[in-house]
Amino acid sequence: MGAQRIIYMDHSATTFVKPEVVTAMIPYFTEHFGNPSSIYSIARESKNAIDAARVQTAKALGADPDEIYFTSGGSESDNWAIKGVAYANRKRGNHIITSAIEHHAVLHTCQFLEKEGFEVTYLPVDQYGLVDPAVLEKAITDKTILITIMYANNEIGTIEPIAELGAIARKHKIYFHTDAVQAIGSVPIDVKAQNIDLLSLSAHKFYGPKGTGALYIKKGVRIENLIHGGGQERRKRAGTENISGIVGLGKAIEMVTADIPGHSAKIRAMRDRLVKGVLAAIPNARLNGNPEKRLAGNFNVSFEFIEGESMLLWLDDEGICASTGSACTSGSLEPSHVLLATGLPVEISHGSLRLTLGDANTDKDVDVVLEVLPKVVAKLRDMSPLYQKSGKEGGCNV
Amino acid sequence: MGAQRIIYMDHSATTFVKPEVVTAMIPYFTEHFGNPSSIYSIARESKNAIDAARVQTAKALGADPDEIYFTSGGSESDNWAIKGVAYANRKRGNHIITSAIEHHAVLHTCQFLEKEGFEVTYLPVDQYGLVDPAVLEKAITDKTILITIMYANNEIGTIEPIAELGAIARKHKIYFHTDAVQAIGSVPIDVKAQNIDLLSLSAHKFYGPKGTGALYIKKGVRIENLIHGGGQERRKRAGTENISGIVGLGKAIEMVTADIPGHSAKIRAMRDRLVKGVLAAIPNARLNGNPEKRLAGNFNVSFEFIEGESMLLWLDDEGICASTGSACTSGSLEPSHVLLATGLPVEISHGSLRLTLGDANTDKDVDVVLEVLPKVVAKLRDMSPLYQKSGKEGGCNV
Amino acid sequence: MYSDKVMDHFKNPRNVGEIENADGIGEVGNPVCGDIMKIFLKIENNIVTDAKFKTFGCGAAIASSSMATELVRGKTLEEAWEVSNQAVAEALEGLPPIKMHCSVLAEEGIHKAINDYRVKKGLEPWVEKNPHSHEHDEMTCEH
Amino acid sequence: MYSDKVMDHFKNPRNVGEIENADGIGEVGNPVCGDIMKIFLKIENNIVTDAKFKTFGCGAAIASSSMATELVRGKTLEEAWEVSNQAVAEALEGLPPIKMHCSVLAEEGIHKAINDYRVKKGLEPWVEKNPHSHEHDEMTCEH
Ligand SMILES: Cc1ncc(COP(=O)(O)O)c(C=O)c1O
Ligand SMILES: Cc1ncc(COP(=O)(O)O)c(C=O)c1O
Repeated sequence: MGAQRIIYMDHSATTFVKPEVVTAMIPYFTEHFGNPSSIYSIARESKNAIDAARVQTAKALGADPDEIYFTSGGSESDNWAIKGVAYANRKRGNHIITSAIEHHAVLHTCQFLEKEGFEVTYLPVDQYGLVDPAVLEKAITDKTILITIMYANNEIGTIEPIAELGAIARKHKIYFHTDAVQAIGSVPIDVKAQNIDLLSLSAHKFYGPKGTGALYIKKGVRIENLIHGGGQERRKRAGTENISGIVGLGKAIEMVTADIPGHSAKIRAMRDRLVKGVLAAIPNARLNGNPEKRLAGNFNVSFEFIEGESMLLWLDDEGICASTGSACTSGSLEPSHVLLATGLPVEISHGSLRLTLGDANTDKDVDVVLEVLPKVVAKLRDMSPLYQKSGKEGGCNV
Repeated sequence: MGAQRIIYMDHSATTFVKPEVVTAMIPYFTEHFGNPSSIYSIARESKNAIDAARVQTAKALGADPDEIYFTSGGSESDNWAIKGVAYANRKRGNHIITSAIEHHAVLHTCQFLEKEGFEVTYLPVDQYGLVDPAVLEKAITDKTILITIMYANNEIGTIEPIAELGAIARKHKIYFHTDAVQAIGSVPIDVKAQNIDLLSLSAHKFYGPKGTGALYIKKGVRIENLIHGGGQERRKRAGTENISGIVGLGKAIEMVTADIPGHSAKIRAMRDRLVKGVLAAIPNARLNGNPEKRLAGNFNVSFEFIEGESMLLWLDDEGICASTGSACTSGSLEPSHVLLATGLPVEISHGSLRLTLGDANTDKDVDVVLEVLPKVVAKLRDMSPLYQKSGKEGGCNV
Repeated sequence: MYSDKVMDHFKNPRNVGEIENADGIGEVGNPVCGDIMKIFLKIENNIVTDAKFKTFGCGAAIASSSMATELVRGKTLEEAWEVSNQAVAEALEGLPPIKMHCSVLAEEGIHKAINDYRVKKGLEPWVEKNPHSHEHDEMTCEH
Repeated sequence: MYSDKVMDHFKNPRNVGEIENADGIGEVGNPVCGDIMKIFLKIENNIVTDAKFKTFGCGAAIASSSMATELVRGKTLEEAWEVSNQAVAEALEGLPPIKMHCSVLAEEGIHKAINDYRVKKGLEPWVEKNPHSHEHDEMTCEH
């Protein structure tokens, strides 16, 4: 491969950190390194930097700065929101509602809570991955203490009707959490207008550093700590603050939300050309997710008769970075629970490819993928025993 | 103050990041930014970097690389170790033993578990802050599932007899966790020889970045996840890895453990001169902690008749960064639970000052502090109504 | 953390010291809580002609003592009694919430000194209009 | 993740295709599990004179098919039967633990093709010496 240009189309897995963000972070390593809890002047620089990032983050969400709590990322935020509300409100009830297509940070947390005596309803989704507000409302019982539905899905990019879902939660006086890890910068968010009580985000999904995230917690929400200890984050999240990371998050969210419509339009145009080109060039291909209500950069497609990992390896060989299923679980090629929840047959879900576009991409990248991908699919189909015949039924005796 | 030189004597609160560490981290922001779970080549760079840091960390502890799990810092590691072992071993028992002088990340976690039905014994310490192994052994019941005693105390620097405590835990087949956040780089650690089953560390205490830590978990230890979700860290700690942070931790721990005796000797020499000078120059001063078994950089002293925060403010005015009580709680001037546990009267504990030396210091710094500190103490004593008379007894009706 | 005004009164405290044969002395606080204020008043013709203090405590406690003694100087006893903790905090251009009790301490020190004077004179001590005691219970040693 | 050898056999798979009128054909795996291997053998005088495959699956599945067909070519049926999944994995310079089942699949594909030949010839099919079935139960679709 050597000096080959890398075509990075996996922005939903993670993004590069913008140079402006790195520049903002650097002074907080060696220079303004003081512990923000300390009293002396150099520590005040750290504290001011965190305060500024809190304002930037709050502004991006329509929240108040003192409703923003910094964490180590999306997974911690999800764990905290769900376990924290569950533990603090146990006396009111033990029922949680979520959806079948959540990220594992939500699903596995819910499964843990099931072991702890909570009951969890996993709402189904339609063929496009949409949760039906009417179905949510029917699932509510007088024991329901939390509804957690993701803002936008990381695999198929489907954007959920958050304001409607939030309104239902509000009507029934149930806390509403949304995992907005994939939504930041792609869709305008207003936690007040959308009735959101808690919202998770993760900096490395919007050109900020890895290992930094935030949880928005509306004033008055009863929540137990996830990480107990020192009095940081107004006694809600212990641990010496990751100042440079927090500064990076603040700068990144400010940049990525400065012009959401303009930014999305540019990426959507590239994505749409890619979708059209791929579906035109490759037969037996199916677009996953909702054609309209989807993240601007997301393209998820299934190619029959072939398997995803082998596609990724060939694409990598051409310098194209993509993923199949969720990046977080692609170390193990389980069929995606998201695709299955939309009703896609298992064997077809194995042949899914996710290309997520972002600021690393140009029109030229789209050209290259349109040239390379059909060849890769053809090559793999040529060696697939399924290509001429249809899939065979039966158990999994390898 | 302006261009005044800063004399940083608060290394136990946090340290500056070494330039070599920053240099090692930088490429992982914009260049090798791939998600290590991904399959393509650029992500493999991230994965390799994490593997290398795991080896560096393991080497510093005498552990195997696959016993190292990266976290967001010392607080998370402590929470994970304690809650994780508690939840996973609940069937065997519900009793936890810790000490009265632990960091809040341990104490508040234990208090949370008490609400969850666990029983916690808080072992007393002697006047120097030492836990007595015999007292530990007596506290063990057949319900004890975890003993957690810190390696070295963050306020008074006392180093606990970890190997003996570990041996007792081993003898009774009880998991032994130690919060070694303050110990890394100051004392040689060998988890196998010292019978340690779990060990917490935090990079920003040894010239690494904030927001990164690790938990050593001995092979075979039964532990529940704290952060559920994706399959990172061999399915034990979810969340996209903070690659640059992890790389920084690896580099920092390698550097700080390269020559522990030599490095400590240099810092101890400065510290000893400081202690001697201060105690000689200022009457009614008392050294807190153990005179021998203490961290090389730690000096904790109480001055009667005055209060700590006002000392810090005056020292800050002279460019000297210090702390009173634990940095993490110094936003609120509660009397230090550690000093109280050593039997120091409350009113005297209010007048405590912690100076922790490290790589930011020179002999010149010691000279300056020796010149400034006696003046500050004298000035505050001059305006103290307690100075001529002894403390008055009574309740706290402000 | 602190306003410039607080830092000014902390670093250059006004009226530090004792008044020999003071007409009224008020000591409040407790070393266990980390702050004690001792206020000395000189009173002539119902006017506070001098006020001094000695304080063991944090930066806010010292600044509050300094400001409180400044504020009561030259006032009648009735006016001095009305100097509230809010007035002290405002004159200091604000105090962090967890430090507000220091201004309360200053108000109470003044009150105690005034009543010490009144009792010595054989007068009825004045009673607190807005006793801070409830607040104190919550805030006991919480600083 | 993969060794150079695996990548070589993935990118330049040997023996892809079908053998018309093959003497033995073995198909193993299941699309639901994400991999299917179809092995074709040409057998003359008890010797595997040609071997080909078609595979639907991940990189390791394709490389294992390629390597297994290479390994059995030119061998007697008895020798070919002895080509174990470990042999395939070793020849590939190792497979990640979660991918070992791909080499198992290849071994079983060869076995199935050999027995297909034996049954067609009216011979007793050979039985697996180390049936991987227990392993499979645990690993069902776990890749
Ligand atoms: C002994 C001890 N344990 C735990 C911690 C918590 O570490 P962190 O602030 O990195 O979460 C600290 C430092 O604050 C500490 O000194
Ligand atoms: C929707 C969603 N939620 C949560 C996460 C977890 O975020 P992180 O990996 O930063 O912990 C991710 C990304 O991996 C995600 O896409």
